[in-house]
Amino acid sequence: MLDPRKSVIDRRMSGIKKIIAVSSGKGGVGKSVIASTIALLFADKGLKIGLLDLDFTSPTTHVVLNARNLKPVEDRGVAPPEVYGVKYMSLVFYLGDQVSPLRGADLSNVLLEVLAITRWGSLDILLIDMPPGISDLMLDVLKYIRGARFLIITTPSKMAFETVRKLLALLKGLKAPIIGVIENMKMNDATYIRREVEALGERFLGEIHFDGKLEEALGSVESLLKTSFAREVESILPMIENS
Amino acid sequence: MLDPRKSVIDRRMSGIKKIIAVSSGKGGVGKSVIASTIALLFADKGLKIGLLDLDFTSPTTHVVLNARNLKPVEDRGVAPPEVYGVKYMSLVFYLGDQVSPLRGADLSNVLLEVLAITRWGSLDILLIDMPPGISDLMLDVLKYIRGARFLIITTPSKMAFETVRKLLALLKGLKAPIIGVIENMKMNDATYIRREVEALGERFLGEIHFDGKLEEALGSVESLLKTSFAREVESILPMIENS
Amino acid sequence: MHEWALAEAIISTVSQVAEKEGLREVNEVHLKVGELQQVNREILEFALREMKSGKLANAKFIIRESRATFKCRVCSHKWFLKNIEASEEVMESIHFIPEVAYAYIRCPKCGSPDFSLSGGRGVWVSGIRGVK
Amino acid sequence: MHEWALAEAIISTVSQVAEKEGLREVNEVHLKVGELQQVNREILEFALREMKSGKLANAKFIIRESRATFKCRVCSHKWFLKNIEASEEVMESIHFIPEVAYAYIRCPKCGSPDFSLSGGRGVWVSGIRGVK
Ligand SMILES: Nc1ncnc2c1ncn2[C@@H]1O[C@H](COP(=O)(O)OP(=O)(O)O)[C@@H](O)[C@H]1O
Ligand SMILES: Nc1ncnc2c1ncn2[C@@H]1O[C@H](COP(=O)(O)OP(=O)(O)O)[C@@H](O)[C@H]1O
Ligand SMILES: [Mg+2]
Ligand SMILES: [Mg+2]
Ligand SMILES: [Mg+2]
Ligand SMILES: [Mg+2]
Ligand code: NI
Ligand code: NI
Ligand SMILES: [Zn+2]
Ligand SMILES: [Zn+2]
Repeated sequence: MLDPRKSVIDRRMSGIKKIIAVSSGKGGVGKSVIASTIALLFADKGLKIGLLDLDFTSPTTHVVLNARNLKPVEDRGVAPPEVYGVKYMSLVFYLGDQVSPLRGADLSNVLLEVLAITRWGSLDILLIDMPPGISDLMLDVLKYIRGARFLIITTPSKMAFETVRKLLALLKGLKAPIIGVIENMKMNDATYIRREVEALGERFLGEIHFDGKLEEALGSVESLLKTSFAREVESILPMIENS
Repeated sequence: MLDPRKSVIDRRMSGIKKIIAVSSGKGGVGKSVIASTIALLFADKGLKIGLLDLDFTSPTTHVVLNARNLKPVEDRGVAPPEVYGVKYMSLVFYLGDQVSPLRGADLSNVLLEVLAITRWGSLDILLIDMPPGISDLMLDVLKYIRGARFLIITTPSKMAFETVRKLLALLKGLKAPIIGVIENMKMNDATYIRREVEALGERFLGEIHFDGKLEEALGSVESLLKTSFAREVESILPMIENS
Repeated sequence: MHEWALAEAIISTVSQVAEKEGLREVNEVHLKVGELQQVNREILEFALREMKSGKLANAKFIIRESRATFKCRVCSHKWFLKNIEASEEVMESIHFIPEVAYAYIRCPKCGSPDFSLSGGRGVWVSGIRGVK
Repeated sequence: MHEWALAEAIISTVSQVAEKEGLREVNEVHLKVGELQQVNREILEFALREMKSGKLANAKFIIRESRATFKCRVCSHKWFLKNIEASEEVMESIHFIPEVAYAYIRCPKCGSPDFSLSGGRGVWVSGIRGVK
């Protein structure tokens, strides 16, 4: 029995120039808010951008984008709705407020289904918001989305970097392209993460400070783009674009 | 073909009076550091305590406890090593610094294996540090550890509570016992989470403030127990013990 | 998956197999469609007819629906799609992504969302006949 | 799982089945032990002998080892335990928790940790014979 989904995925994604998986292994480091903000900022500059939320059991990018109630349009597959110029796809469109307890094998199936039906058209960059953990979806992105580059997010904490170090080892072992590491939610001038990242031979892309105003900006794209958080994300964009 | 592991799990856990799964759905909200601190504080009071890290792909409690290099003793199964009076079990004992990319079905197998071999003996409380996401391990805890009570951690953020709300709905639907919700990393006096939790008919257990000194205390149990974070965790213990 | 997206995927899979197996022409393609996908058979057949070309130009597509069986992993209860009451909107979401079932369907006996689903999901190419 | 812990689990499973099926006495128990578990057969047999009692007092335990087959999910390469070089410490960790293999073993062809593992893991009760 052949699964026809696998044979169309590459074609569905053939119009995408660059795919960036915003990853960490660790949860709560800012993957979703950074992925969303990068998408919005690039779109603002006129690039053709897509954003795909792969945190299927705990999606959050729709909170950042205030995009809970959109519906993709069915058209020889599914056309992702646009939010501030970003073609956006999330399981939330089909879940509403419902909880989605999904085992790993089901997560893989959702990924294949989404990749097989979504018509991204031509994009300069597709940003993928990865779930925490080093499990099915990380392995599936490596398996099915062969060109993906990895943008790694950590916080200054030993606890976050414990996992980030392992993810970097995994990706390096597979020769997967690593764009570099962003240190998010910085509150002081410690250089521990920068030194560790550089000692591993990876690129340290920059720091984003903890922004006490970010929380209230979530849900309003205009407010979000005015935060100092967004300005700091913006300063890292050139390194991401040229990676 | 029968899997003999399933028939011994209940017996292996029969000496445990209370099982508490420290959960959230969301990552980075403080599950691991709170679960570890609760375990240490109860042990300090003379209770017989166990701590089991179920974040198999991204374990971190060993960072809090500085317990990376322990090895369980083989004795008609496996006896968990003791750390400051806490019987402690983590996959890290077998992984070292190695990355452990595990699909959901493998995560389930690790859980069954750990539950089947670990001899906890008699415990007043077993604390379980849950991984983020609402996936295999959450479903397996509900399936195999039938008496487990759920202690839910959130931050003040809409993004965290988005997932916590879903987890609460799942647990309520299954009539699983919910101890209550702790709001961690508070930085202001907002009462949003308290109101939301109470509106859902759940118990709001208290607030733990963001503690800028916590990070440097990680890895030294003595220092950890002296933080204001630990004092705030301590003030919630009675509600957990009497739940 | 969708009727047109689906037809495209089927044609692409069958073409790849025909190439690999060195078939000159494909006569028959057997498809199995999970009940949960709620595929509109007429649209699917129409789309397949419109899209088939080259080695597949004369291929006949035989579609069989396979029934969804739900089995609870907690209490072992078994049930079927006909036992489920769901709004049209929910069924539409399941039509797009069958795993959305885990968000809306619960074991009728114990309430668990932890069930296995066999037969009902996916679209499969179960057989291809052609001449070398 | 461990020889003694294992024996305990086996005895407990077989006793439950004997009870459920209404067996008066169990004569034969067939076990399948995954190669990755590296069970010490003598210790296991000794433990089973020490622990069996009641309906199982005279049961004979027949142990068969099943070979581990690794198959890469990325490049489809297949390999076996004998193709793997691992330190004694690593093999000891795998003996405790077979899934630790995913931390130490990589596909010899493409380097991926994303492989399926069949036959090699677990301890299974594959058959029970007794009298009603
Ligand atoms: N630089 C920052 N300053 C302040 N809050 C931040 C910052 N980055 C992320 N956050 C907050 O941290 C929490 C976790 O962010 P999120 O994007 O959900 O992380 P992840 O996707 O890695 O789980 C959210 O509440 C988010 O608003
Ligand atoms: N009250 C707090 N004050 C300061 N830092 C905290 C607090 N609670 C947790 N942290 C930090 O937040 C990060 C996430 O905590 P962790 O326990 O790893 O969360 P989880 O287990 O939910 O992923 C860690 O770096 C931890 O040290
Ligand atoms: Mg996220
Ligand atoms: Mg998300
Ligand atoms: Mg944790
Ligand atoms: Mg942990
Ligand atoms: Ni459709
Ligand atoms: Ni042993
Ligand atoms: Zn049930
Ligand atoms: Zn391979």
